[in-house]
Amino acid sequence: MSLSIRPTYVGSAVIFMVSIVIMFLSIYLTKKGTVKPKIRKLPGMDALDEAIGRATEMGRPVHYTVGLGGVGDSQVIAGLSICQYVAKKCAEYGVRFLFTFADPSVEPVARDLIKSSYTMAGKPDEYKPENVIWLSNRQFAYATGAMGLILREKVAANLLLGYFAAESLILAEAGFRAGAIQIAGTTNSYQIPFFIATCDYTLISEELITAGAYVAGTPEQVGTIFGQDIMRLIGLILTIIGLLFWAAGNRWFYDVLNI
Amino acid sequence: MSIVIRRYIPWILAVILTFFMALDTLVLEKNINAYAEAIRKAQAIIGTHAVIISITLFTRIHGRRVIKDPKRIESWILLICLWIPLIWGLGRYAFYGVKPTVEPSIQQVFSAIVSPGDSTIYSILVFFIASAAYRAFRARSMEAAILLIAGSICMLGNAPVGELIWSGFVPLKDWINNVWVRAEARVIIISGLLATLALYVRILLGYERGWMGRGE
Amino acid sequence: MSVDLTTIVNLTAAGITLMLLSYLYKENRFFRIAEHAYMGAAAAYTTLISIDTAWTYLYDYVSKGHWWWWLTIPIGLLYIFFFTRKYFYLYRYPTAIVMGIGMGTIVSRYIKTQFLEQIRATIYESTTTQYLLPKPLDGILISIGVLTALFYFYFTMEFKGPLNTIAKIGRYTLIAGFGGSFGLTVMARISLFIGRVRFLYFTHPGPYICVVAAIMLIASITLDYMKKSK
Amino acid sequence: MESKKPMTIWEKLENMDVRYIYLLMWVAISLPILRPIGIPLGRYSIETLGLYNFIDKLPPGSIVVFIDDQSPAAAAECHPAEIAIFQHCVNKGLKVLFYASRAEAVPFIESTLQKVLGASKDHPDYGKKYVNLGFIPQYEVGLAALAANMFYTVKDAYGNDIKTLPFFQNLPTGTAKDWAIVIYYGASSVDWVVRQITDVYGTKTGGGVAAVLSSRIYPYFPDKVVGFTNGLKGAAEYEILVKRPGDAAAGMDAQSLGHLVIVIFIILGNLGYFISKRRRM
Repeated sequence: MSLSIRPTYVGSAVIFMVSIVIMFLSIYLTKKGTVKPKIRKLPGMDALDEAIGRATEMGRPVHYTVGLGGVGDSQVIAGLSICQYVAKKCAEYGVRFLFTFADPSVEPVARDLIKSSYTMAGKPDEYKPENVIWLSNRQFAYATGAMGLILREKVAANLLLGYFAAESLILAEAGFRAGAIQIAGTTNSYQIPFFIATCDYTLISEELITAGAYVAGTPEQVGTIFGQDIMRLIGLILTIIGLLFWAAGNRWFYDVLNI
Repeated sequence: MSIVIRRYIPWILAVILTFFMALDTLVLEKNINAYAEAIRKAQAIIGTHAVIISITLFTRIHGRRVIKDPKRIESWILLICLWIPLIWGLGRYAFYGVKPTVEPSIQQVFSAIVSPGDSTIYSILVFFIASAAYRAFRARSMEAAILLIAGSICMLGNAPVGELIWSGFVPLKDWINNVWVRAEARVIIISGLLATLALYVRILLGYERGWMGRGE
Repeated sequence: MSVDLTTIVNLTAAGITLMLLSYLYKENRFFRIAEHAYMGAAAAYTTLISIDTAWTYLYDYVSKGHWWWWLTIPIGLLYIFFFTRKYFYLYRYPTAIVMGIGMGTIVSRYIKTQFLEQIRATIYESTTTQYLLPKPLDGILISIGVLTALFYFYFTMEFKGPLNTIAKIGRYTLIAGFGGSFGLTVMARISLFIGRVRFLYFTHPGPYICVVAAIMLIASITLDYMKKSK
Repeated sequence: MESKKPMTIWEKLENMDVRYIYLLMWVAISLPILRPIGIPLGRYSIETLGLYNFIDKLPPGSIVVFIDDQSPAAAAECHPAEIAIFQHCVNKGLKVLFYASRAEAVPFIESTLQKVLGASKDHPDYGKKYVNLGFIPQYEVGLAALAANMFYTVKDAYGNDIKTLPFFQNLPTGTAKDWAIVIYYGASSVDWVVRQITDVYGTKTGGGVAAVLSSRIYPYFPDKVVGFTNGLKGAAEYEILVKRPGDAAAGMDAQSLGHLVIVIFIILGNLGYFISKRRRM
């Protein structure tokens, strides 16, 4: 058995190890109380309550979708963890909660999750299986189903948090025509512009994935956000060092990043 | 005991597989790489089964609607368009070995319904992009003004008519595209990875359990 | 006049196209019919394709005598326990497998392509980029944009004083990029619609259906207008 | 209902019913397609010229391979490019080998042959200069097999044994070394073509790609990818270069009008916003 690191992947291996160590350390320190990170506000997340409140007043449903991705996708996982919060709030206020998705692997997870959110809110009987809707496993068929649903049900809040490709604008425009308050988030850099242009609040890239921890707010979760910021600092420092070397006409550091 | 079967084993399974697959991308070793490749294919096979749940529930929802109100044409149509090609395609595949990609009647369903549906809904975006531009590109604030200016320049630089109006649109568009759009896309990519790393750590340590439902 | 299969296919295709486009006016019965037909057929087609892919993988191994590959089927079938009240949690096993493999494959590969490569590209472009401004300036702008915008996402720090300015520059960089990529996408979308329009206008029997649809649209607008003025 | 003051024209401009925008967009795109206006295209882009000049310099009888990978959605941009480039190859007397790497793209090969030659398998030059291999599955694997052995598919799309076709007689090596250029039509990815053909055999790659792919093809340009038509604009330029103005050139008028309509609406919206804001103050 001969074991060797893939060529040009040494850097990745190092960063992989470093990131795990940093995450552990920051969770440990936060739990112990040595560092007390204060997370900046995410207006999009704070607006969730406002959106659900508005739906309650108007007596119209809330539509939530995690988009195209399967359950292994980080954006979908993030979308699902925010979904817990929203579903529970909707159950408490008695608002109809419509959940749509495209990938079949999301189906059992989402149903389980939403059902238990209703149970936790003390209203297990109000969970309606027909409100969790698989629309199709083909991209634009899913978009068609969603845009029809949004306008038919006249949703009061349109929450698009997950993995979106070209259908982003279709969903957002349908929400606009239904007169809904819209909160969207994705990490796809091609689709963020459309969300920025059409939605009331947009969780840009990182903000979406961190939002789950932001809502939970436990020391462990906040600890990982702190670790994430340390990783960002490492990225910034690496870039600055690289730029300085490069400006001095030295390729060494640039090549080091590719070993 | 039951919580072990319900939660801990799936979680440990996910952790082990994550580390194994991560090892595969980092390391060159014949056996590990071969196993990883096989596992990836096995995952594709296993994942396909989820569609059974979706199709069953889909049929149940629309079946109930039809029973409640037999005049609901759209649910009838959905059930017909779903089940007839599915059964026909599977039957032809199972008994005659004709792949669905070459089975003529499936291809006709594709080009009569699926393909026009795909391209129509994709192309309906042109209307939505126009109305989104009309609503969003308004100089209400500094940010909106930047959005407006960058967007309009790129639009005019892209169409031949922009060059007729002012020849400066094209170099300006190239500049925005290659400097600002590039910087933005790069940051979105890096920041997406940072957050994903943190999320994965949360999952591996079991703080983030959304993917298992909440259950008990 | 003979009606052949191509005409029927084209007729359905044109019908579906126009019925879906009728959404632009308002959500209506025709749209709903086309929507459901499309959703159903798309689900059937995509499912067939994914079954085909899965079977090709499986058959490839099984035909070589690796009988244990049959085990993937019972593992996949664990999903079905979701319908039972008592053992519903068994769906978590295939889910864990799908998720674990997805995460593992992505994480270390993305560290390379989404982190190290991006940093390298930023370093490289800091001197090689030149589009509008004189030589090093465009590259410096990219570097500043990347650094400030990455800083803008900082979660565990309150931006005050000069830090606030840096974050603001980062935010503006992002917005400029978003505006640009919005504007650049318009062209591709118009191209798509041109394809559709050309299909409707120039493929038999598209034009006839267009005329019918136009008449129906005008009738429905008139009806709505009369209702409103009453 | 609360009593409403009648809206001024500026307020109406500020909050127009979006359906008017939809209608005008439709008209602006349809009209030039029914009756092209002929708005000049401006400068040719270097990517299009790169491909055009490369093909223009090839000696007659060189083999060009067309890989069709267009989904129906991408065809609006790729198909006109394919027709124009094929026309160029026909004009220069080059030999063209077609194949589709995705099942949905097969009809576009037939359509290209029909539109340029007026016939496909019945054309006298079919089998001599032009061959359609039909669908070859498994992208990279399929292409690698074809590149290693041009007789890999055994039969062409119409069931002819390819060993009997004059096209395949007297090939120096029977591999991708004999090809002059591979041209990819599609929107998904060009990486695999470069990896299997240019990196292995040194044969250059070209492309007739949808605009969404352009950012991922630029890293290869101009060393490995000699040139490509970028979206509808590139296709229109190629059409003008080979003097066969067609769908893309007509489409560019629609593009111009469409962009213009959007810009006009943006201006109207801003006018409405600023004037009614001033009035409110």
